[in-house]
Amino acid sequence: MAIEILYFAWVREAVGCDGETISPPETVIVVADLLDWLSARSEAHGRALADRGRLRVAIDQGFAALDAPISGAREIAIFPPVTGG
Amino acid sequence: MAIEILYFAWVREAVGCDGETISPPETVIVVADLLDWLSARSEAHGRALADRGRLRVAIDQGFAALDAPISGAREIAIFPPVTGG
Amino acid sequence: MIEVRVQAGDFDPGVELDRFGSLGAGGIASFTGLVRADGDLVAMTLEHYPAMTERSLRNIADQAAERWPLSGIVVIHRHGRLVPGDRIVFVATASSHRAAALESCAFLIDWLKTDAPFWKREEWADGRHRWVEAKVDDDQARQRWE
Amino acid sequence: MIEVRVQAGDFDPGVELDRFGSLGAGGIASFTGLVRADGDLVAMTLEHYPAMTERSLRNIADQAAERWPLSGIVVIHRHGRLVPGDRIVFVATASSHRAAALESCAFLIDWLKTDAPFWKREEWADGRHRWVEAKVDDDQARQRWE
Repeated sequence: MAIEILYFAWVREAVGCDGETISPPETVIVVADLLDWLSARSEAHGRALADRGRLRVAIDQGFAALDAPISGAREIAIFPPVTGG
Repeated sequence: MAIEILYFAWVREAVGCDGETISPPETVIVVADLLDWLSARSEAHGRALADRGRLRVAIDQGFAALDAPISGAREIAIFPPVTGG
Repeated sequence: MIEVRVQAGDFDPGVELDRFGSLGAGGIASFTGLVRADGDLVAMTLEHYPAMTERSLRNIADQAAERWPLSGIVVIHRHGRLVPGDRIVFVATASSHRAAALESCAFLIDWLKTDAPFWKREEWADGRHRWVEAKVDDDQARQRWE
Repeated sequence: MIEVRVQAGDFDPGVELDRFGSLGAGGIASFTGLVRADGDLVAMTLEHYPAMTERSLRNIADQAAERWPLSGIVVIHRHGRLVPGDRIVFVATASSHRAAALESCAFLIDWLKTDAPFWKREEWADGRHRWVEAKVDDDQARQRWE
């Protein structure tokens, strides 16, 4: 099924777009797999997603860990640690 | 030397006046002596000043303990524990 | 900026907070104490010791200024007769560190409760009146800052 | 009363605090976060994740309501471009216990810093811009509530 990917803050700037609609293969099971798969899409993706320690992920608007399964997700957001407040 | 005594809150109501000017004898050395001496002035004084645990004292606008000397004091206030804020 | 006021009239927390806006601090904490809407409570009269009050508030504010990096402190305490919902006390602190602003605000109100010469007298609907008793809790709250 | 707002426009802390006056609580604590007047900082732009933001603020407010006996919680967070001195965030809590109001206010702002999807981008006088890095301090501040 198609998943909406969203990028925020410097991740958005580094990837070069706000988001994209993707249909990853079945081998992409957890968040970490998704980051690997997205990294291969372009050099910009590769650079933006290289340092996992500087990334946070939300699945359907809830924070998710690297080992969280993405099965059934409609929207996955990738962004730096938040800095609001 | 004359000392101005001030009463506040229920101590004021129990004594029956806002304050009075006194000239205690030289045997009145510390705060506790003063309370004893004032207690003897009237029945109302005696009742108002009976329970030392419920009284606080300030000498010249600074909190003072029962064993604080009153020598040189110009104004001594006697009142319940504070309840502002 | 350290400002201490003892007054019968009301104050406006919004105006006080706005004045902090120009200090350039990153955070402003405030605490407003009000007369509780407590069943049949009709009014509360705050008696104080005028010659000592402002001095004691200033002393408490100075202590906060020594402990935390604050760019502003405001302490306002009312006296006289107040009714439920009326504001009694206001403390606000400004700092570039949010923890400093919040902690010093808690410190100020805890110290006010035990060190400022105010006494509250409650009037109830049945005509009784009662001097509020000091709370052991308040002494404990103050002691955690020692 | 739990109220959460995410908005581009400014808000008025005084108006928010006044609305609490009618709740009958004894104490109201508030924290206002502002853009610091920090040397050559020209502006700060707050980006956020609209679909997630309000939900995460509401979740944080609900957690505060579970932990403390509060009669009111207001959380307001702005987004968009702000200049030094502008208000960014406001949290206020009302309770009959002053410690509950002050602690929950600290809790809310600590959690906002780590759990609300906002990102700050600074613009400097020399034309540089910089995404603010998350602080280890903030994670530690949040962890003390676990």
